[in-house]
Amino acid sequence: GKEESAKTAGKEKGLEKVTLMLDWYPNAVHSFLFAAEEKGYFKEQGLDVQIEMPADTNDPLRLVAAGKIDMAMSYQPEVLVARGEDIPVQSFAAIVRHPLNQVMVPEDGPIQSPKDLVGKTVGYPSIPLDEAIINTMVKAAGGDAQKVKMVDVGWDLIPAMATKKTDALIGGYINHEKLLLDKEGHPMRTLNPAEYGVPDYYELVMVGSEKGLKEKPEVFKKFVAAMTKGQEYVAEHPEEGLSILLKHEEKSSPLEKDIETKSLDILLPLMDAKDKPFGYQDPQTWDKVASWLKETKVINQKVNAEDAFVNVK
Amino acid sequence: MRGAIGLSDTLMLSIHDLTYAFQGNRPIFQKINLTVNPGEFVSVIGSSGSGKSTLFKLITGLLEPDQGKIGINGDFSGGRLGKVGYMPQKDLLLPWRPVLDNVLLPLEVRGKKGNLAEAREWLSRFGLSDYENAFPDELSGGMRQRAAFLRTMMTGKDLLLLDEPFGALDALTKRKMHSWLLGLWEDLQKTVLFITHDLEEAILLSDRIYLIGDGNVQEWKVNLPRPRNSEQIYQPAFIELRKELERLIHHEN
Amino acid sequence: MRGAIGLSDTLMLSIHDLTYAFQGNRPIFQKINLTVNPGEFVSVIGSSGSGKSTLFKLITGLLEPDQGKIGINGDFSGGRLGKVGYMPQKDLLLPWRPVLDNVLLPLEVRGKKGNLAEAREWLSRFGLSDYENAFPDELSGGMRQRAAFLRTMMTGKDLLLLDEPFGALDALTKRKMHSWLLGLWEDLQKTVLFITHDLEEAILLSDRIYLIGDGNVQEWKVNLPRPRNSEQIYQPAFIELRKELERLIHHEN
Amino acid sequence: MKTKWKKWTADYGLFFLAVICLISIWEWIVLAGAVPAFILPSPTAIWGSLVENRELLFGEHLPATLLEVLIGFGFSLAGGLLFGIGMHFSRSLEKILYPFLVISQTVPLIAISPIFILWFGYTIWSKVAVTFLIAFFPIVVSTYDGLKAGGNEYRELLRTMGANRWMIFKKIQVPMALPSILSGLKMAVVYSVTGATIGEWLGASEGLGYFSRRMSGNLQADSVFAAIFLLSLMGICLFLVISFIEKRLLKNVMRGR
Amino acid sequence: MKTKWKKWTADYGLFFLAVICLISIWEWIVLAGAVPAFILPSPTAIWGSLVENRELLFGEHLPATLLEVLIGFGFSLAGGLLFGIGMHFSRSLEKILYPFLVISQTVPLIAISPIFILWFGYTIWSKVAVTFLIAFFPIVVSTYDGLKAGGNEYRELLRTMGANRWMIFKKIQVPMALPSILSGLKMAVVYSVTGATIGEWLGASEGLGYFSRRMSGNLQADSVFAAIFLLSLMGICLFLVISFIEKRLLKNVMRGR
Ligand SMILES: Nc1ncnc2c1ncn2[C@@H]1O[C@H](COP(=O)(O)OP(=O)(O)OP(=O)(O)O)[C@@H](O)[C@H]1O
Ligand SMILES: Nc1ncnc2c1ncn2[C@@H]1O[C@H](COP(=O)(O)OP(=O)(O)OP(=O)(O)O)[C@@H](O)[C@H]1O
Ligand SMILES: [Mg+2]
Ligand SMILES: [Mg+2]
Repeated sequence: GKEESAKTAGKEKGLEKVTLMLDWYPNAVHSFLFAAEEKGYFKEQGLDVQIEMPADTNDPLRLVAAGKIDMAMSYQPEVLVARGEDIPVQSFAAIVRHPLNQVMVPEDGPIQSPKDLVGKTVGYPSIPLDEAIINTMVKAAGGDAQKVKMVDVGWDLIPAMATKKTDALIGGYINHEKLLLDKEGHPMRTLNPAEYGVPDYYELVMVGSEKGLKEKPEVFKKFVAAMTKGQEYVAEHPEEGLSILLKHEEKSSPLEKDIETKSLDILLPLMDAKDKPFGYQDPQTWDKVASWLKETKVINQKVNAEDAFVNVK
Repeated sequence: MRGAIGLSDTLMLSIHDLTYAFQGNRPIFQKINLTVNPGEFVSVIGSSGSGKSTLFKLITGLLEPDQGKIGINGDFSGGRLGKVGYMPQKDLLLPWRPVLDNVLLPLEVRGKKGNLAEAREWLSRFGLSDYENAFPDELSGGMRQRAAFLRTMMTGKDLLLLDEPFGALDALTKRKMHSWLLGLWEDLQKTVLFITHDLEEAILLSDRIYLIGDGNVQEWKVNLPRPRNSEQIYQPAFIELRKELERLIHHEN
Repeated sequence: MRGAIGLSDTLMLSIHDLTYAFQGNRPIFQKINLTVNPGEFVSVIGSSGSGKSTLFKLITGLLEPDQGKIGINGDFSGGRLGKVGYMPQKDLLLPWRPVLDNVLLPLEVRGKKGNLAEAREWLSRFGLSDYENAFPDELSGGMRQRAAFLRTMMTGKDLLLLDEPFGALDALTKRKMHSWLLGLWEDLQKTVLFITHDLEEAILLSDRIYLIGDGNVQEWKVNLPRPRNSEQIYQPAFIELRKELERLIHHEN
Repeated sequence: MKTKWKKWTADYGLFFLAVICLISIWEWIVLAGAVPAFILPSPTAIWGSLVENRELLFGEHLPATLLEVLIGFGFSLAGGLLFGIGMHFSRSLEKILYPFLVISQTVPLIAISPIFILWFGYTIWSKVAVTFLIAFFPIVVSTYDGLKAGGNEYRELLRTMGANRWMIFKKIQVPMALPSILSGLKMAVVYSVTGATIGEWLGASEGLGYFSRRMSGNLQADSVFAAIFLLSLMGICLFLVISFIEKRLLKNVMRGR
Repeated sequence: MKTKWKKWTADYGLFFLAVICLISIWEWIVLAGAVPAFILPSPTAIWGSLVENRELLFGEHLPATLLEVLIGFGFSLAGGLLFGIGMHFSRSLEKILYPFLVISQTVPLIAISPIFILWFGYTIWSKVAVTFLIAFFPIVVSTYDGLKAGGNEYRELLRTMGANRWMIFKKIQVPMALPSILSGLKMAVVYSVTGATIGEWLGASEGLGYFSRRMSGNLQADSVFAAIFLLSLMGICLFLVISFIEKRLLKNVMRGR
């Protein structure tokens, strides 16, 4: 029903159709998108945005590159990895400007610093990037990274921690997994990679294909303008912003209000670009992240950080 | 007589120098010759395992001869499948079809709509009218064989190969079938090749008898005038014939 | 005579006032009585569909009577399954077993190791020694029936129920089996209840004959002295008996 | 009347007893805290979520999934029978197809999910395609194997009647293959439910699979299990439908076997 | 000698022709850019990755997955036969078990994966459990249906010989059910590969499923497809093994059917 009405609406008013694939299912971090849609900011810009959900966190990048969808949400390091594999994508806006993916350990446990991970098991979803983060953090804290035991926990991060199959966890978000674990009675302490030698990277970025960005820059410009207005609205009225999201999701799969509220509380400061406009990307950050990924051999040497992003104005 | 009932003079079945062996076994037939005239009733007898059923499978075209030729109605060339009516030794009624549908099978196979009234008429002549909707597993052995015989009749072919059609019939029904066949079969304009173990039956019904054994065939003419009737079996002449045939068989082996 | 060969005087089989009907059909038997003494050879004849095979299924215990009692060896109480040797009308050889294994089946079922040498000896007596490793679908109809008969022998039971054991045998083999049975069977100390369609066979082999028809049975004593031999069928006295029996059957129907 | 009731009790009484026992034990285990409720919620919690989300579940997600299942099963049935019969008739086709069939089953769907999206987009057809991919395999195998199984003597008889391959196929082989085919269909209809669920994970905006995945991400185990309950119920009902058809169709075919 | 070669060509020639055609078309499509190489890599790229990673793939991941598949299939075989036979012998057991069987197939694995982790941890047993869950269903259904199919008259004959249920089962029903059971086994062995792959996604440190997921996370489509290639090859080989056993076992059983 929803899709159809959007389509017919698009036809009626001669709006430009744009498909956007989220990084994961809709949650608090996407409030600005739903606000922009609900408040008509997209329409104002002549856009009809259709929002899709991916099967797998890697799908959005590939489908954008293949031209199947126009834009996607992904992760800064992932964009660089993709470019290393000759997947022609570029980031055009930074959404969450700091790592959400942090190491979690039980609050009442003995682990205080990455150094204490030595000899312990760390659960992770088998992504090389997570390995690199742990390595860098342990090394920066003065431990022997070789002696950390990494255990692949598949797609079930929470049960791995909650049932004490591992001592620590990487791959979970402070605005989701941590909140859920807290709620289930497993309070977690978090160790921020940015404090232990990992560059302060952008967790979530907006991605388009090189071709799309070159051929239709105005569409992306309009989109950024609309999403900026959406984010402004959410920042000013967090409660209303959230309720737009909740109401939207109510129709298919209701979200838990208290979790999402806390999540948005955590997110809003991390999304704030301060004196720069929302979505602005700092070339220096891209450079640092790229060199760190090269150092840790997550990506090969030929990746060029400047080509990986554009700031659409 | 044949001319009178409208049958041509071409041989209905002719087998020339037929040789056949199952893979890896010694030959069952070695250069045998056998003919059947139109309108004739010919019996085949022989000890168990001598190859009677195999001969029938060769004639129907289910098996191909290693050497020699088999001709139906003078035609030696083409395939023989579908040219004769064949009643196998096992009844092979389809277990999932009621009797009536089993009997109509040959018509179905040729894509014809079965004439229900006619089929019912035949069923009652075969003493099966109460069972047209019964399934084969609800029939007695004799009923099954009658149904299989009727199915062969329904193929409408001129040459019928019957592999022990009356083997499982009780004495009375068998006698009735004999009388029925004798009384009716010239009207039917059928030619019959008939396997039996019952010497009496063979003599009573046949114009000629082929004895199969050790890869050879031997012909034996039945010198009894037609029309015959089933009471004849008690006549001394008949008993004499039977003794003679029995002696011949003993001698063969 | 019976005492001499060590058989007791209890009735081997006794059937009292047996009534049976297949569900929804009219009764096949109505209060019939039937007895078989130890060492006796009794034939059962009757038209097709009269219930001969059904009677056997009742005796073996595959079916239970609606009314009346059936006793094996004086025992009316317990189940009858496994108490008699039964040869069904269809051969029912297991298609995936070679002949030898089929014949050894009754021993296997009772958990005994088969005596191979003995089984082979029997196979050769039945003319099957060349086929012990052949599969049923490689046998002729007559061979299959012999194998099934042998399988029944191997049950080792005193009372054998044979449903047309010689039905598919050729004249010669049948004659041999008759001679063999007549010459040997008193030594075997077996009691036989025997279904056949062949009146000659029934007279030649039996002490008594039961005629089944219309839900009733009728007993007929064979007044021929033993030992008998298969040449007797041509004797006038025998032919007279046969005619008499035939008249009785006709009268029945 | 009374005997019917008795038969029913004999047939299903034990099942319901088992279910009640199981549910009680389950409830007790969760209440006692032996298994965390966010991993395995208690039956009462599941029931609660079912009632709470009834409009969403029954009004939107259940019909969506059922539609995918039915269309997917329909295609599987047609495709499976076609392939099975084709492979039976043509030895070359069999040699060509069988490896691809096996490949189609061993390729992890999640790895090729972008291909599905690329080809079918976010329409119902991507879900139908996944359902087809999963459900048609048992139908092909059981049709092919069923047709192989049999009736040599009957076939010969029909050949002597002048029957062509098609006639023999229709009159002998199909009836003899039916038990095997229906056995395959029973599996396939269950797999169709699985297929639709997986298909919804690859990209959907409605359906019980979508709902359960969303709720699973939110750690709302009771809602996840409410959806699973409905999926299972759907599977059982469809299975029973095929079983019923099986009973009707095989009534005569199973005679004398 | 010559006829053997001829037979082989007739049997597999077409298959190889089809494969070569398909691979050529595939290569051409990717080279022409009709499908991006990061979604569907070209056959040569897959081959390259296979050669490049050969030590890892053949030395570590393939044996790991194969072990899981074999253990899982072993359990499925034992469990499937046991359940199938049990259900055949006991009507109550059938009524109790069948619904649970169907439930076990319709429950989305992703939703209950935490339970597996809870019970089995990250050991090989969690993968074996998933494999079992997926592969035992076709074995149960085909065993149960196969045992139902038949041999009434043979059974009666054995009963008159005084055979008990067990004897009849062993001597008549097992041989008659074999074709159906083997049909189920062929499906099950293929599903075992799928099961092990999915099991590895729940958390593993080796195996082709693990490798493919990891490479997918790294956006290395060619390596993903190299692993898939090996998984399919494993499925086909195991399938052929069962087919071969089937041929041997059924040689006599199929007589006269
Ligand atoms: N399962 C069954 N259900 C219903 N009726 C049956 C069933 N089996 C046999 N009948 C019927 O019972 C009657 C007796 O059958 P039975 O097989 O005992 O005959 P028979 O005397 O052995 O005949 P034949 O000499 O032809 O073998 C027949 O009319 C048959 O149709
Ligand atoms: N498929 C087969 N493979 C090998 N040998 C076979 C096959 N079919 C039959 N035979 C053999 O061929 C011979 C002749 O068999 P056939 O069935 O023709 O005999 P028959 O004369 O009809 O006997 P009966 O009167 O007992 O029916 C037998 O020795 C039999 O073992
Ligand atoms: Mg024969
Ligand atoms: Mg009978």
